[in-house]
Amino acid sequence: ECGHVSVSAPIVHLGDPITASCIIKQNCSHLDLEPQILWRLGAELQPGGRQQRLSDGTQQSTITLPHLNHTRAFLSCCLNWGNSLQILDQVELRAGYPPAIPRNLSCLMNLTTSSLICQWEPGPETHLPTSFTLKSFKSRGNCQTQGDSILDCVPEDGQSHCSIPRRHLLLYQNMGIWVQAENALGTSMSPQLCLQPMDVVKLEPPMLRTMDPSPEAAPPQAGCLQLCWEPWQPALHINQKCELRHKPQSGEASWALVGPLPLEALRYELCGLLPATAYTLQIRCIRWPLPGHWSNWSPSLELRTTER
Amino acid sequence: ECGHVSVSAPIVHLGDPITASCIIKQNCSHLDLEPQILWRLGAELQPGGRQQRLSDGTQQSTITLPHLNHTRAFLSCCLNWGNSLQILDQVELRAGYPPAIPRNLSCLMNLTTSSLICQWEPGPETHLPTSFTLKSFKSRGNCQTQGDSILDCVPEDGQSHCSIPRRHLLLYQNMGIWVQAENALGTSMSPQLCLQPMDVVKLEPPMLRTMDPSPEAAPPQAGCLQLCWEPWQPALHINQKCELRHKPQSGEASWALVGPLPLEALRYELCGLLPATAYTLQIRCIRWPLPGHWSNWSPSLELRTTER
Amino acid sequence: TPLDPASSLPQSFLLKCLEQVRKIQGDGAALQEKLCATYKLCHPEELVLLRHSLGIPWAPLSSCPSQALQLTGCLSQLHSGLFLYQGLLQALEGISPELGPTLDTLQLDIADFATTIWQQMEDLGMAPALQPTQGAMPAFTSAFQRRAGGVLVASHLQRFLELAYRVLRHLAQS
Repeated sequence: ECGHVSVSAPIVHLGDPITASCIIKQNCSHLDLEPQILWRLGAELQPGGRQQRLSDGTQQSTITLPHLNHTRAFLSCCLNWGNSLQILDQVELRAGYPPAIPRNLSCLMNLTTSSLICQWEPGPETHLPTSFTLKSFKSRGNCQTQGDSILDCVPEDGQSHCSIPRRHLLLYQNMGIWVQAENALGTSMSPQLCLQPMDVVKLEPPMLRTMDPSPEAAPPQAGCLQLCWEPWQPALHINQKCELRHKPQSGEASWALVGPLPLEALRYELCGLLPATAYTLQIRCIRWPLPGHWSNWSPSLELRTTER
Repeated sequence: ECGHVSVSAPIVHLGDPITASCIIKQNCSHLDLEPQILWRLGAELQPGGRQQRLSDGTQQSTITLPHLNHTRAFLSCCLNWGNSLQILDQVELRAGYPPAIPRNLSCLMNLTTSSLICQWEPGPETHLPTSFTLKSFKSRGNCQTQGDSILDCVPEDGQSHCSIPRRHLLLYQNMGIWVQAENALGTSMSPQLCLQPMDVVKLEPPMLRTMDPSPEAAPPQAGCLQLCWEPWQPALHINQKCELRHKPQSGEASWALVGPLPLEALRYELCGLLPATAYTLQIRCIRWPLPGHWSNWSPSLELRTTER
Repeated sequence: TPLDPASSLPQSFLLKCLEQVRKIQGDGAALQEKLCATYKLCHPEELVLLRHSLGIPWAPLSSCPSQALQLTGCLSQLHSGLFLYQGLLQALEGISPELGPTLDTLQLDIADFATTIWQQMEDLGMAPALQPTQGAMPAFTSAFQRRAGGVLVASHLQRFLELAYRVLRHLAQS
C-alpha cells in the first residue's frame, strides 16, 4: 500500500472538526524525493495540510477540517505526479447527530391481527444510520420490577412502528415498553410505558342500521327514530358501554349525546327529536368497566323523523 | 385404540368406488357382545356395511361406497351405545382428477426485472392439492440434448406463472422449458418450449413526442407533421426496427403504416396527410435483425396538420 | 493458416456478440457513473500510481486488428479477456451495498458473452480442450482499493470492449 489515511473518528457531530493524517511510505515516493501531499474533500482540494518527513523517510501530512458540514463525504489523500493528481487513499467521513429521545410512544392492541402495535415519533433527522428497537418485558407489579424480557421488535427500515405478535404477549399482565434509538454517536431511550395489552384494545364501533319495516313492529311515533346496531365481532367477549350522538343534518346544531347504551340493540327508539327532520347518527363504544379506549365514532346513519 | 378404519385408497377419481373396513377390538366391545358397526359419510349414515366376527373376537365391518362424488368427505366408523351413536374412528376421503396437461405455455424476458416470466393454463379444476413446477435446462443444440438443469421454479400458491431470475439464465443460449403438474392421482407435463431468453424479450415502445417549436427549424409544410421519439432505455443495446401508424381522428379511416423506421428519431417529418386535420399516431418496434416480438403500440400522440 | 474470418462466423453469432458488447458497455458505464457520483472517483488518470501498486492487468487483443486478423487467436483472446474481467470483478465483491446490483449485472452479462464466444469456438472446433483457469488476482485490501479498483477495471474493460466491438462490426459487415 502506497498511501494510507487514518482519521480521529470517521463519524462526528455535524460541524465538529475532524483530523486526518496520510502516510506515504518511502518505497512509494521513489518517484519524487519530496512528494507534495494534497487533500481533497469530495471534489474540492483542501488547503491546510501540514506535511513533515519522518525519521524513516516516510512522508506524513496532517489536516484538520475545522467544521465537517457534509453529512457524508470522501476525504482523499493525493499526490502530484508528473502533472496529474494521483489519489492514494480515501476515507469515508460521516457527520450527523446522536438520536433524539423518541417521543409520543403509544400502543394499541389490534384484535384482528392479535398483535400489539406501538408507534412513536423518531425525532429530527440524524443523517446517520440509526436503528430503532421496541423493547419490552413482562412485569408482575407496575413495571418497576423487570420480569421475562420479550423479544426485541425491530421495525422495518425507516418505519416508526412495530408490531409484537400475540405469542409474545400476556394480554392481562403488565408489560414495560420503550423505544431505544442508536447510532454511532449515541443511544437514547423513550420514557417507559406500563400497560396491559387488553387495556389498550383498539375497538371498532358497532354498525348502525335502520330497522326493517315489519308488520308486527309499531311505526315510529312523531319525533322518534327506530334503529338498531350490531357489535363488532372480534370484541364480542369484551363488556363495553356505548354512546350515541345525533344532530339535525342541516343547521349548526351541535351533537347531542345519549348514553350509556348497551353493546348491541336489536331495536332502539330515539325520541324527543324534531319532527320531519333528517338526522345524522353515530355510535361509539368503550371497554367497560375494565379500562380501555373509546372506539372511533361509527360511520353516520342518516334517518328522517316522521311528520307531526 | 377402540376402533380403527382403513381404506383401499384415501384419494380416488371422482365417482370411483372406495372400500373401507373398520376393526373393533374385543376389549372395546365389552360393552356389547355383538356391537352393530355403523358407517357415516359426512353426516349421513351409510347402509351396506358387511359385518363379521373374526376368530379373535374382533368385529370387522367392510363397506364399499360405489361412487364417491364428494371431492372431500369424512367416513366415520360408529357404534350404537345405549341410545347414542358413538364415533370410534374417522378417515378423510378425497376425490378429484389427475392434472390435465398444462396448455399454452409461453415465456417473456422482462428487461426491467431481468427475469424470464412464463405463464400457462393449468387446465380444469382437479379438486385435489396439485403442485405446478416450471422446469428448465440449458441446452447447446435445439434442446434435444439436456445440459445443466436450472433450479425448479415453484409458483406462488394458485398462480399459473413463474419467474426465473437472471442469475439462473444464459440469455443467448437455448433452454428447454416445460411445466409439470402433479397430484395424488398423477403427473402431467406440458409440451416443451425451446427458446433463448433474448429472443423472447418483451420490448416497450418508444415515447412519441411533438417537436418543440424552435427558431432554427422550418415550420411543418401543409399536410405534414413533425414529431420525434425516444427509445425505451432498458433496450438501448438491442438493434430494433420500428413502424409508425397514423389515421385521422375523426371518420372511419383505417390505420396507415409507415416503416421500417429507426429506433430513435430526434426529428421526423410525416407528409402526404390531409391538411388541417387532427391525426392519431402510434409507434411500435421489434428486435431486428435478430429474432424478437413486436412491442405493444405506444400510447397515442394527437397532432394536427396545418392549413393549406 | 488463419481461417477466412468472414465466412466461418455465422451472422447471427456476430449480431448477438455486438448486442452483448453494447449491453456490457452500458453496464460498465453505469458502474463508472456510480463510482463517480458516490465516491468522487471519476478519472482513472488519478489512479495510475495505485494501478501500479495493485497490479491490474490489461487483456490483450493483439490477434484482432483488422489488417492482420487471426480468427482463432482473436476469439481466444476475446474469451480470455472476458474470463480475466470476470475474475477481476469477482475480486471487487463487497465493493459497497450501493454498487452490488450493478456489479452483479455486469458479471452475469460478461459470463453470458464469454459462453457465447466459447460455444462458437467449440462449434468451429477451435476451442482448447480445457476451459481457462483464473490466474492470480490483485488483492484489494480496503474499501477504497475496491472502489479505485472498480474505476480501473471498468476503464480497462471499456477500452477492451471498444476494440472488440470494432472487430466484430468489421466481421459482421464484411
